[in-house]
Amino acid sequence: MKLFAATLLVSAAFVAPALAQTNAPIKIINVGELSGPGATVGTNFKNSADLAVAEINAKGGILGRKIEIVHFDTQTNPGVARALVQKAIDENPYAIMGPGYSGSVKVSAPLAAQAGIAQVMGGEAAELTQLGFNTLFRTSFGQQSSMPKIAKYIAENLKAKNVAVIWVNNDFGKGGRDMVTKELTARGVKVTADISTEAGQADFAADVVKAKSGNPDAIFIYLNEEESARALRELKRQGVTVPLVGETTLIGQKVIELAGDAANGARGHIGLTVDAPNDNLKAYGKKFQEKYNYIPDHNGIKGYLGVYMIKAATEKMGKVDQKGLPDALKGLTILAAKEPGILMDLTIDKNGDLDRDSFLAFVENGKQVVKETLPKMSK
Amino acid sequence: MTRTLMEVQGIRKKFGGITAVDGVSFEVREGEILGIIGPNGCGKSTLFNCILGQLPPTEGKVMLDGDDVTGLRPSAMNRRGVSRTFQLLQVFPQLSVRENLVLAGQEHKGTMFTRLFGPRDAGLTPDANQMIEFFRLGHLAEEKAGGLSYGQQKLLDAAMAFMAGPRMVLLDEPAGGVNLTMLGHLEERLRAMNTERGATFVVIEHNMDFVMRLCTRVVVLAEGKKIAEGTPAEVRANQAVIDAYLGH
Amino acid sequence: MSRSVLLKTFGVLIVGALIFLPLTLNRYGIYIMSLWAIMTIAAMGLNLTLGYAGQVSLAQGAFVGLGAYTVAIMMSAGFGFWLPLLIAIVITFAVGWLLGYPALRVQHHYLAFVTLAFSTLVFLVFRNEEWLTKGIYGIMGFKRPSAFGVSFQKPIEFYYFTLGALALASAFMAWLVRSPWGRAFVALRENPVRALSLGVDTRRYTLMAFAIGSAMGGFSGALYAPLVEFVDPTPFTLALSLNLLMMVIVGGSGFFFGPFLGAAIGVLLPEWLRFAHGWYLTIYALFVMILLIKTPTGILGIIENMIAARKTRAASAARAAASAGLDKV
Amino acid sequence: MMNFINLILSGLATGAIYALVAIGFTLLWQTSQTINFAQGEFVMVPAFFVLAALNLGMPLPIALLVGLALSMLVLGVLFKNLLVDPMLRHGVLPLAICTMALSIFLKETVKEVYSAEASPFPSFLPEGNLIVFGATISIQSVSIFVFAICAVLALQAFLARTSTGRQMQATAQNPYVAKLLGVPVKRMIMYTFLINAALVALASFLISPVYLAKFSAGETLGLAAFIAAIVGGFNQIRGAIVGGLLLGIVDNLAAAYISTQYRGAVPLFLLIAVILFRPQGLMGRAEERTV
Repeated sequence: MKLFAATLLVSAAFVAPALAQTNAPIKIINVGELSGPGATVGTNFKNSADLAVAEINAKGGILGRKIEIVHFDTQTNPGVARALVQKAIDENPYAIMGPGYSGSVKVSAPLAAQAGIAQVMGGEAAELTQLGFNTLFRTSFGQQSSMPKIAKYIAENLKAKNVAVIWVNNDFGKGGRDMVTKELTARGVKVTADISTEAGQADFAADVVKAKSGNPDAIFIYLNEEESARALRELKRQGVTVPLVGETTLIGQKVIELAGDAANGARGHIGLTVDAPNDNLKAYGKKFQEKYNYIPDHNGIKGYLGVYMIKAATEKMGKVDQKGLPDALKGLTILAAKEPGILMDLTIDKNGDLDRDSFLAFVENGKQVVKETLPKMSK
Repeated sequence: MTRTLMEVQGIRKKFGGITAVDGVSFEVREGEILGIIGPNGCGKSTLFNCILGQLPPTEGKVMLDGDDVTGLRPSAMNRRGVSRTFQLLQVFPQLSVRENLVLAGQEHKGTMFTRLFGPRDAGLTPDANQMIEFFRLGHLAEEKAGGLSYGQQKLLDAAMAFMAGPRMVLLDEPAGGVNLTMLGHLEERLRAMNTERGATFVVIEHNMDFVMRLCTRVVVLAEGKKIAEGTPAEVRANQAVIDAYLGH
Repeated sequence: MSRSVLLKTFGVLIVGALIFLPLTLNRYGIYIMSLWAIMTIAAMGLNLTLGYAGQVSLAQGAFVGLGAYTVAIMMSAGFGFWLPLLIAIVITFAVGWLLGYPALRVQHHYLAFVTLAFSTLVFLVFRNEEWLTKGIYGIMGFKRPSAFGVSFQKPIEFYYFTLGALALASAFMAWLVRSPWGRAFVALRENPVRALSLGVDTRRYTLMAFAIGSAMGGFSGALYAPLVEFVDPTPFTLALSLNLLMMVIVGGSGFFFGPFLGAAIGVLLPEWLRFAHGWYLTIYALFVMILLIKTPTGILGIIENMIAARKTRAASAARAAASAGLDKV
Repeated sequence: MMNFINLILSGLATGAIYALVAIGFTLLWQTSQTINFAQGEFVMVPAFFVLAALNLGMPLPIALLVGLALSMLVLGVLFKNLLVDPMLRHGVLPLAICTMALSIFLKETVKEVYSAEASPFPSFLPEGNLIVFGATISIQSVSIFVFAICAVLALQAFLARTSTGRQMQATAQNPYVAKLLGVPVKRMIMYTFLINAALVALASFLISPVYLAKFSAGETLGLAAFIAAIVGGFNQIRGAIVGGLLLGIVDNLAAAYISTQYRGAVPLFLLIAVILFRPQGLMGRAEERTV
């Protein structure tokens, strides 16, 4: 009986859906890490995307058409991610968002490219936009654009000769670690301690000991927000005084909240954070907290941005054209003045990489202070 | 004087401080039904387990046809033609009666691999059916063993011990928990096994009458030691035995 | 007996569905069906080790991983598909044999923890040995196989390929469990001591149960790699082993068709529970708990009970013993 | 040297937590053959009870008490009555698998009800650092250690000195004999479940300020607790303590001196070695083996 029911359910679940007719809502499908190790990443991305969609719909949607966003759970499994992107394509959406893990992006991008559907994703691995899928777009700096800036800062501003690298051993951390190591060595800086940590790790005593043992001039930390906070606490406890350098994930508001005064002195390059000196960003952070009562991390901003990128490109085309969307996104420059949701002026290059201002920020008595604004590369 | 099949020499088994079996020796002659009796906790089952390699003896030897087989694994002993039943019922409830019997015989047919590629029943169905008939379980052949009555399971248990055509069979408390009619039936079948097939038995029992009726020779244990040996009549007359039982 | 009744009643319907249903499905549906076939093979292997021979293993996921990586690595090195497949099976058989040795010393939860540790270690190797496995980035760029000029590129083609593999594996299992070995495995599960006294070499059968079960895990992994066309460590964590274990238990451990049903539930569940959004795993877990409380013999156990309920008391006593049999596991 | 002291000390703090969790684990095994694969989640959940109470505006001490009470109700009474009791008759493995399902259930429920985010958790322990022999020691980890050890000693005293305690031990050693001796076995078993719930709750309150309250926080802890329990000796408290502390230290030393990438492997090798060569555990006596 059960088996019979099963077969029915299977067939029920998969008969191909009818194509969406005009004036129906614009369908966006988000394929994200909603369970498994990536749950935090995926949930931030999802919540922010929902937030953006709600805002846009409240203002009458895109070209008068509402957005309908659907979320699929990859369980942080590339196989499932690939299948779900396949499924998303079968449901013929206007655009696909996610996944957030680079591995999942890598396996699913060919499918989207084949179908010619824009895929606005959260992966940060450098290689993603070099694989030549012309439908793949980032929602943040790729590591290939952030790491050189960081390496440059460490080598030139800090004049560091030896650096310890503490990274989380998943595809986010590994990518950053490989990239920064390459850039540092290119600039004659030596990595004296290369320390892999586990996602969700609680005790960083050993890692800090190891970092100190190479007595470095600076320590580069590339962990997710929670682990960054714990690492910072431990570094302080063991009295490490050398500069602590990182990315958004080291000096974001979330980290500061968790690490307390241990975060003071940490510095780094940040693409976008809720506390950059920018009203749109602050507004977004506020709205997010009102809706979900926690502070979004950088993955949140990705999801939010992604939806507005799609909106801007569509309005530029002046029509809802699934096949035209990728080209519309390429080379698109979006001005925050015209589209506050984009948070900051931004240009999408032909590979789908983002180009925009970024900051060099320090944490000073519990607040993130921007020291300098690094201009768009294309300027 | 028939030839000796198995010789048990000074078996001693200690658990920590306690000595469960204390230097017991006896021999098993071909074609006889040897009874080993003694009050509960006198070390009968431990002795069995030592003989059959279930437990390693602390001291002593077990000779089978003059070869030292002390401490061989039970499966090895079994392949040398020594099989047993257990005090507590031990059939395989999930398998049918016939399957239980086939299992009991299959490991004696060829090697592990010839068995795998040989016939499903290892060619034992005829023997199994014969055994089923012999123990009058015909109507139950297809039933799962777990579904049989206690007495029926006892019969199956015994039947399994004979499947491989063993040289000798050690029965541990065959009468235990079996009702009188079934007991008579079991006794009669065992005797038939002995007379018709010349099977050799060693029977552990504390049911005296059963042993006295069935056995040709009896060894009496008390507190791990052998206190008497002889025909049922001799043993019954033996003062030490009477003391042991009255003192118990 | 009742099992074969079950088989006859649904067999035709199911086989028909498996062959023709996918033609009506979209590519995602076909992917899910292929995944089901592959997971069923892995679960079948575990069912042999656990359900028939009664040896707990929390490492089946690791063997799927070993199979997948073997194939992925060798195919990227240009070995085609068939040789890697063979190697994958051989390797997992050998490793499974070795993993069986602890089972000769310890049982139950101790064995569970050894195998648990093993599967976690395997994951670490996948992730850390970059020179071989490309580490966290994973292996890409190997194609789906083709045989006798027939290519299995397209989803539907590959589905029939996996279905064929499943049929093959099932035939093998059916033959094995009905062979004297199958009988010996059951004996090993229900009463090792008695089995030993009947000349069953429980050591070798235990090792065999592990080796064969693991090799089927490897086989399934060897199919998983070309299905996804990408292999990285993340799918092969302990979670996969636990899922496979639950599939076996939910379907009915020790029942031939248990894994088919269990895998169907495990794989298709997210689809059936789509309405529940994030809650589907919660619901699944709840379902498993309630099911186990009702009967540890899984869904097929329940069905068997219902069928046998109409039979004699003798039969019902048999089942009491049957469920008691699982204590030995 | 100073680094070494650092590692040992922070290892001890984590180890003490492992010990707390491991003890409950062994208690459940002894008294009711329960292998609780959800033990890690049991440590994760109480923190959320407290957070919920705090959101209702209760002060921390009250919230902690509420959290403790809820844990004992849900993770103690309900766990025993709704899950363990009906499962026991099915045997060890089905029950163990049932607890695997339970761990998924707890994780996913917390994630859906609360959020996938890690939330900060207020510490009732003093912050700050001490300098001892040149080593900087966080007062928090010291007090975690002290708290945990005190709890364990208190538990041992209870088991050894009070009559209830002795009855519980009798039950743990052999429920059947205990019953014959007129020990109210049923009640004793319930007590062990309550004690386990209390222990995990305490562990939760101690560790959450560091680990943060997160749905997935239990995953590593659960595994660590198994390893600690088995390495130390599955059938007595003493073993769990040694196992826990040992494991905490091994964790750190492995990461610092062997390999950061394989830090997770070292405890597992330890586990396998102990199971194969000394299944009764480092502190266990052979005749107490539960294999």
